[in-house]
Amino acid sequence: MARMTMIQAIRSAMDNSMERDDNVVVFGEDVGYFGGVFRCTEGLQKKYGPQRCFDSPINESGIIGSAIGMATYGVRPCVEIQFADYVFPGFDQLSQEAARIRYRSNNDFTVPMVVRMPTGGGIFGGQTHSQSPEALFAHISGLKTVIPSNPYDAKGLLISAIEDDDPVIFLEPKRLYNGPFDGHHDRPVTPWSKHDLGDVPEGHYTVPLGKAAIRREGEDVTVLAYGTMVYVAEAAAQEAGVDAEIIDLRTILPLDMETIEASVKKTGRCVVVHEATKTCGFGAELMAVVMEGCFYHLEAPIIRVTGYDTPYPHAHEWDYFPGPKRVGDALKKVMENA
Amino acid sequence: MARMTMIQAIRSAMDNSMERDDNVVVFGEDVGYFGGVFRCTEGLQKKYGPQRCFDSPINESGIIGSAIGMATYGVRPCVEIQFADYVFPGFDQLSQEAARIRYRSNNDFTVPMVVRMPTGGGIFGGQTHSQSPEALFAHISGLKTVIPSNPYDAKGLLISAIEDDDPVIFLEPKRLYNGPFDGHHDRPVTPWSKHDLGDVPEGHYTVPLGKAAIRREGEDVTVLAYGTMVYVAEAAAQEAGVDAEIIDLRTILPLDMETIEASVKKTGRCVVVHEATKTCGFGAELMAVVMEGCFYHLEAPIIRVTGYDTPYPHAHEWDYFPGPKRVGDALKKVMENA
Amino acid sequence: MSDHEPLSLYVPEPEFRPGDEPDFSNVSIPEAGSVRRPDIDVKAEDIHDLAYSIIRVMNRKQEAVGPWADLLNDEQVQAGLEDMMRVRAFDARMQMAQRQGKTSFYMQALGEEAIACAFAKVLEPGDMNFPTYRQQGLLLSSDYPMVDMINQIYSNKADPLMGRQLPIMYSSKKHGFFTVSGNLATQFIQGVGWAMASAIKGDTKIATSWIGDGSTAESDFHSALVFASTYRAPVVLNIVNNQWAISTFQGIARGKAATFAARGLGFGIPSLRVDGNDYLAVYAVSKWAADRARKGLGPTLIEHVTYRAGAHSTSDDPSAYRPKQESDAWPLGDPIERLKNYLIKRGAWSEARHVQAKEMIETQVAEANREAVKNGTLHDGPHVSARTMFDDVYKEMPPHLRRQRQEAGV
Amino acid sequence: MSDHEPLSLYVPEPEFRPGDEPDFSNVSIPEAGSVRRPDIDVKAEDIHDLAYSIIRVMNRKQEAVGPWADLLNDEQVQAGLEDMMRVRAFDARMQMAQRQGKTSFYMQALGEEAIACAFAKVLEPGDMNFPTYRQQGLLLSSDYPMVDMINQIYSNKADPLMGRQLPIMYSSKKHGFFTVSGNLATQFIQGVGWAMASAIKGDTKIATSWIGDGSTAESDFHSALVFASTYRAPVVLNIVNNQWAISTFQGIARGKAATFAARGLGFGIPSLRVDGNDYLAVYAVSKWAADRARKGLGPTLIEHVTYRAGAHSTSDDPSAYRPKQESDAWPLGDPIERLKNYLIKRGAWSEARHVQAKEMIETQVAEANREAVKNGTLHDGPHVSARTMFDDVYKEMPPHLRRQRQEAGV
Ligand SMILES: Cc1ncc(C[n+]2csc(CCOP(=O)(O)OP(=O)(O)O)c2C)c(N)n1
Ligand SMILES: Cc1ncc(C[n+]2csc(CCOP(=O)(O)OP(=O)(O)O)c2C)c(N)n1
Ligand SMILES: [Mg+2]
Ligand SMILES: [Mg+2]
Repeated sequence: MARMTMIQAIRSAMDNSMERDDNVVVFGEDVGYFGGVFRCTEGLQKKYGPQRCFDSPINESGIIGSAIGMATYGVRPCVEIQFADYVFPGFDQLSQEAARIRYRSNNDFTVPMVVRMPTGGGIFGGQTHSQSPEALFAHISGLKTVIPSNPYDAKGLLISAIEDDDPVIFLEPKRLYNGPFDGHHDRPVTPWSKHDLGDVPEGHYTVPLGKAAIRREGEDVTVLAYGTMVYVAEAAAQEAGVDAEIIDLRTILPLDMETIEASVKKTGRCVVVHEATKTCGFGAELMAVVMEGCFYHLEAPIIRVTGYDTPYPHAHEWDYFPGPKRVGDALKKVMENA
Repeated sequence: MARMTMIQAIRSAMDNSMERDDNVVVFGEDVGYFGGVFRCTEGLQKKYGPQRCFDSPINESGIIGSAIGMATYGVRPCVEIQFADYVFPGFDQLSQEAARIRYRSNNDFTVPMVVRMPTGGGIFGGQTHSQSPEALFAHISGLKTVIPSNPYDAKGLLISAIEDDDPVIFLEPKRLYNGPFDGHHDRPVTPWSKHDLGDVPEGHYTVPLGKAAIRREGEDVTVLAYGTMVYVAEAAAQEAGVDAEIIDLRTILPLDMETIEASVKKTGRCVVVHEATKTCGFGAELMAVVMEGCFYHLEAPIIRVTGYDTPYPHAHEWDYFPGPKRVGDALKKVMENA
Repeated sequence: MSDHEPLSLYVPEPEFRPGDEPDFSNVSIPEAGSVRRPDIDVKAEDIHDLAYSIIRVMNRKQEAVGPWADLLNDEQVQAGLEDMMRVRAFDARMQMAQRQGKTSFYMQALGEEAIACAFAKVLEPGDMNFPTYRQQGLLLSSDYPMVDMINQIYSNKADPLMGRQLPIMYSSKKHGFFTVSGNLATQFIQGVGWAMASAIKGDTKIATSWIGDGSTAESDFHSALVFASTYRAPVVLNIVNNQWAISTFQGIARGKAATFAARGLGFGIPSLRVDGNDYLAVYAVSKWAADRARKGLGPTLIEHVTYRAGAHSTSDDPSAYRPKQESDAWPLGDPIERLKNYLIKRGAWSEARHVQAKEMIETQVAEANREAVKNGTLHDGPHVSARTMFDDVYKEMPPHLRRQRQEAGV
Repeated sequence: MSDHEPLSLYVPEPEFRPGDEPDFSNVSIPEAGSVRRPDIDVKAEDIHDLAYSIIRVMNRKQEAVGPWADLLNDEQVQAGLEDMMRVRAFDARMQMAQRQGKTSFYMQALGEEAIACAFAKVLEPGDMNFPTYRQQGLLLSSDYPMVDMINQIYSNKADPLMGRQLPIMYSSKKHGFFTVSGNLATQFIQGVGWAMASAIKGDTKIATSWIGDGSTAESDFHSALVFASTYRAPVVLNIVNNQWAISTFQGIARGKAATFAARGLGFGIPSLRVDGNDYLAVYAVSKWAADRARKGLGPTLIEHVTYRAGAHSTSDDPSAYRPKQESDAWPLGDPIERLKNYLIKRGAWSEARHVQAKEMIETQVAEANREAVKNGTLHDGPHVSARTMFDDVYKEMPPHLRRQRQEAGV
C-alpha cells in the first residue's frame, strides 16, 4: 500500500496492466517520451518500449479509429485524449464505430478499448479545457462511461476498464488529480497523501464498473454526484447542516440503480449535482430514473445543481462552477419543500 | 396556398429565402445538380446557379466548417447533411465552433447557419440511416434545435431558421416527408395532399422558433412529442381512448416551457415520447423540466416511451420503433397510476 | 472600393450530363505495358510518375505485355474470370430480389468486379480487409458461402448478423472481411490500426483498407495516411475510383487537378494508379503492394481507376445526372469481357466455355438463393427472435437493457 | 506458422533528446537566392520541387539575393524589424505577467516572429486571417492596440472578450483577425469557407488560414485542402513548421518522409517552403501567394520552416524532451538578428539605433501594461460583471438562460 495522487494511481493502473498483459498498449498526444501533459503515462515508454507506449499524431479521430482497429486485432489499447474538450473530432469513431462494432458484427469483432481523458473545470482552462461531456457518451448505446473521484477508485476502475471487453470512456476530473477539491477555491486543497482514499495498493486490484459507492450515509436527502462534485457535496452538506446521503456514482453507464433507489426510498429526497451544462445533462437522466423508480417515495421535487447553459467562461470560473454554496442552497431547499 | 409534401415545403422555404436574400447559399452532398437524395433541393441550382447551390465533397466537417467560415463572412449557408447519422464527423465544428463563436468573440463574429438533416427511422434504414441525435445537440449551449412535424411548420420553421442569426440544427423526420406516419406500418399512409397541414402558402411566412403547438387538446394527460411521434401519439390516444393533450414541441431548444407547464398543470399527468434511445435522450430533460415546474401538480409519475438503448436494428424496425401500442399502453398506465 | 477584379467561385462540373454525347477520346490512357515496374523497396519520391499514370497489362490485342505481366497462369486467370462472373451474377440476382421485396436495399459492383476479385488473390489467411459496401468480390472470390451472404441480405432467421445490419454489410473475421460500416471512410483508419497491431505484436499479417473516390474527401482518409506513413504500417490502402459518388462526379472530391493516388505522395507513401478493369494489372499492382507490406516496407496507396456502370444502389437512378451511354463510352472497357478475350486469345477459353460457365454460376447463385429463401426474407420473415435485438450491445447485458427487454415483452 | 519475417512497428524519434549534443550539420539548406521564382499562374505540377526546397533571400553575408529579393525598401524593412522586436518584447512582458499571477496562461512566438509580421504586410484591409494562438505578430504588426491585447490576457474589466476566453485567444474582425479557437485546426477549413464566401459574393477579399506542424495531422487540415482545391478558394494556407508540437517532434505528424508542403501537391495546390526566419523571404512568398488568391488563381500552401525557440506555453518545460542547446544549434538562426544584420550591412540600421528601438518598444509595452493593469488582472479583478456570463450565447437570451441568470443571482 502506498499513498498516491490520482495521477500516480492512474499510471499505476496502466503499469500493472501492461505488465500483466502484453496486449495492453498506450498511446496518444505527448504520452510517449514525455509522459503526457498531466504526466499520467510518465515512465511507461521507458519501461515497455516505444512499440507499447508512443506519441501519436494530433488527430483524435485517428487515435480512436486506429485504436478500434487494434482492438479488433486483439490488442487492448488504452489511449489518452489530451482534454475531454478535444474528443469531438473522434466522436464519429466513438459513437458510430466503437459503440456498435460488437452489435453489428454479432460478436465477430469486438472493441476492448479505453479512452482516457481529463474532464471538468476548476483550473482556469476556459471554454476549451473545462468541459464535462459525459452526457453525450451516456446517450450512446454500446459505450460505458466511468468517472472516478479518488486515487483508489481511479486505479481499480481503470484496471476494470482495461480488462473490460467493450469500449470504456474514462473521464478523469482533472481538478482532483492532486487532491480532493471541494469547491472552496480560496482555500488550500488537502493533498491525496493526507487523504484515506489516497491509499492505493501497488499491485493489481479492480473496482467493478457499474457499482456506486456511498461516500456519506445520511437520512435526510440523497445526493447523486460523481467526480469533483462528490467533495463539493460533502462540503455543502456539512456547511448546510443537512444529513445527506452522498452517492458517488463512479460509473454513469451502466448506472447502479439499486444503490440509488434504495437510498432515495430511504430519504425521500434527492439532489443531483454535476458540473456539465444543465440542459440534457446527465442530471436530467438521473432525475428521470429516480422519478421512474421512486416517484411515490419522493417528498419534494428533485433539484439539480449544474453548470449553466453557457460555454465555460475563463474569468468567471467560480461564478460558473457549482460550488458548495449553490449545492448547500439546494440541500436546504429540498428539505424545505414538501 | 398549395398542397405540398414536406419535401416540397422544405424546398419552397429555401427557394423563397434564396429569392429574398442573395446571401442565402445551399450546399451539401448531392444537393446541386441532382437536388439531394431526398430531392429537397431539386431545381435550386438551375434557378440560382452553381455558385449558390452546389455539390460538396463528402466531408461533413468540411461542410460545416466551411459554412461557419461563410457565415462569419456574412453569407447565410443552409447546408444539408445527407442523414443525421452522418453529422458526427462534423460534430466538433458544430459543438465546439459554431455553437461558441458568438460568445467567445463577444459578437465580433456570428454564425447564422442552418444545418438540415433527415432524422429518425421507419424506412428500413438500419443503424446508419435511422438515428435521432437531437439530445446531443440540445446539450450543446449555443445551438438551437428544430424538428418539424408537417409541411406547414417545416416551411415556416425553416425560413425562421435561415433568418435566425445563430446556428440552427434542423432535423427533418424522414418518415414524414410524404405523409403523416402514425406508426401503423402495415397500413397505407395518408399523403400530405390529403392532410390539412399539407396546406402551405407559396410565399414567405415564418413559424417562430421556440413555440410549441397543441395538436390535440385534452384533459387527462399531456403528451410531449415532436416529429413522427406526434402522429403516433395521436393514434395512440385515440386507440387507447385517453383524452390526451398532445403537444408538438417543434423546437426542442429553446423549449416552450410555458405551453408545457400550462398543459401539465391542467392535466396532472405527462407522457414523453421520442424515437431516440432512452438513456440521456431528450425525454430525460423533458421529465426533469416538468418535474421542476409541475411537481406538485403531478398525480402520477411521468412515463417516457422511447427507442431502446440499442443500435437501430434493420429487421426488427417495428419491434424497436415506439409505435401506437407502446404509447397507448403508457397512456393507460399513467391514467391508472395515482 | 477595391482595385481588384471581382472573384468568383469555381464549381467543377463533369464533362457530360444527360443529353450530352459522352466522348472520352481526349482522355489519355497510357499503353498497356508502358509503365515501369520498380523494386518494392523503391522510395516514394522516385516513383511520383506512377501516381499520375495508369498501369495496364492487357493491350488492345488482348495480350498481356510489359513488366507487370505474367504473374498468373491460365488456370488462375480462368478462376479469376469465374470469380468476376460470379459477382456479376450474384449482383443481378440480388438486384432482382430487392425489386421483388425480399430485401430493403442492394448495391452492385457492376463494372468494378476485377478490383476486389483480383485483390483477394494476393492475400493470405489471417490478413484482414477493411472493405466498403462494394467489395463483395472479396467474399465471392474466397470460400465464403453465398447462401450466408443472401441470408444476411434477406435479414432472415439464418442471417449471421441477426437482422441487425443493413443488407450487404457483411462481416466475417474468418474470411478476412471486417464488418462493413454505413459511415463512410471510418474503416480506412481502422485498417491502419489493425495493421499497426500486427506490427506491434511482431506478427506477419497485413491489412488492406478500401475507400471510394468520393469518400477520400472524408477526414478519416487523412487520418489513415497520417498514421500509416508515420508508423509505416503494413497496410495496402485502396482507392476505388469509379468516377461517381452517388450523383457527384469525382471532380468534387478531387478538384480538377492531380489524381487521387497523388494524395499519398505528400506522405512519402508509394502511390500507384492501375487500370481497375484489367484483372491482370490489378493483381500485379496489388501483389507488389502486399509484398511491400509483408516485408515491413510500409504502406502503399493504390488508385484503381474504374467506372461504376450501375446505379449507386437500388435507391438511385443515374439517368438523372449522367448520360445513359457514358458507361459504354468509358474507355477502359468491361473487365469481364477483357479477361475473357485475353483467355480466348491464349486458347485457354472459348465462347462456348463462357456460356457454360455463366450457366453454371447462375445455377449456383439460384440454388443459394433458393436455399436462403427457405430461411426467410425481410418482409415476410421469419427473422431471428426480436428478443435478440437486446443482445450484444455489450458483452454482458447491463441491468437497464434487461429491464427494457422485459418491458418490450419479447 | 508463417514463412514471413515478423513485422515491427516503426515509431519515429527525433534526432536529439536531452543530454544529446544537437548537430544539424547534415541538414541540407539551399543557398539563399538559389530557388527559382515562377509566375503566379504556374501549375502546381510544374513546381513540385518548391515543396521540397526552401526559399531563402538573405545569405550569410547578410545580403538579399536571388529572384525573391528586393520587394521592400529600407523603411519597410525597418518597420518590419520593429514589428518583430515588438512581438518579442510583448511576449517577454506577458510571460513575466503570467509568472506574476496576472493571468493564467501565455504563449510566446519566440523565434517565429518573422512569419506573422511579414505576412501581415501582404494583406489589405478587409482580408481575414484565421490564425492559431501563435500569430500575435499579425495584430502587433497592424494597428491593433497593445493595451486591448493585454486587457484580454488579463481578463479584466476592459477585456474586449468579457473574460470569456483563454488569454491570447484574441478576436478582431476589424483587424482581420478571426476569433482564435482552443481546438486545433478548426480554423483551417473555416478560412477556406470565408474565402469561398468572398468568391460567391464576387468580392475581392482573401482569407488566410494558419496551422502548426503538429496540427496538420488533424482532419480539418484535409477538409481545408479538399474544399480549397475543389472550389479554387482565394485563400493562403499557412503551415508554421516550428519543429515541435508540445513535446512531440514534427516527425510524428509528418512521418520521416516528404515535407508538410508536399501535402498540397496531391490536391494540385501550388505548395512552397520558405525559410520562416528570413523576413524578406516570408514576405516575398506570402506576397506571391496573396497575389494568386487575389487574381482568382486559387489557393497556395506555404510551409514556413522555423523553430519554436521557447516553451510551448507557460505550462510547458521543453528541457524535459529536447536538448537545451537545440534552439541555438538550429541552422536558420534568429529572425530578428538576421534582419538587423541585413539592415546594418545596408547602412540602414546600427547597433545604437537597435538599442534605442528596443528601449522605445519596451517602454511602449510597459506603458500598455501599466494601462491595462489599471483595468485589473485575472486573479485580482476587477472583471466585467458575472452577469454578462449569460449574454451572447445566442443573439437574444432564451428563457432558460434568463431563468438561470436569475437563479445565479448576478
Ligand atoms: C459519413 C457519411 N456521409 C455520407 C454518406 C452517404 N453516402 C453513402 S455512399 C455515398 C457516396 C460514396 O461514394 P464513393 O466513395 O465514390 O463510393 P462508391 O459508392 O462510388 O463506391 C454517400 C455520400 C455516408 N454513408 N456516410
Ligand atoms: C483538437 C485538439 N487536440 C489537442 C489539443 C492540445 N494541444 C494544444 S497545442 C498542441 C500542439 C500543437 O502543435 P503545433 O500544431 O505544431 O503548433 P505549435 O504549438 O507548435 O505552434 C496540442 C496537442 C488541442 N488544443 N486541440
Ligand atoms: Mg465512387
Ligand atoms: Mg509546432
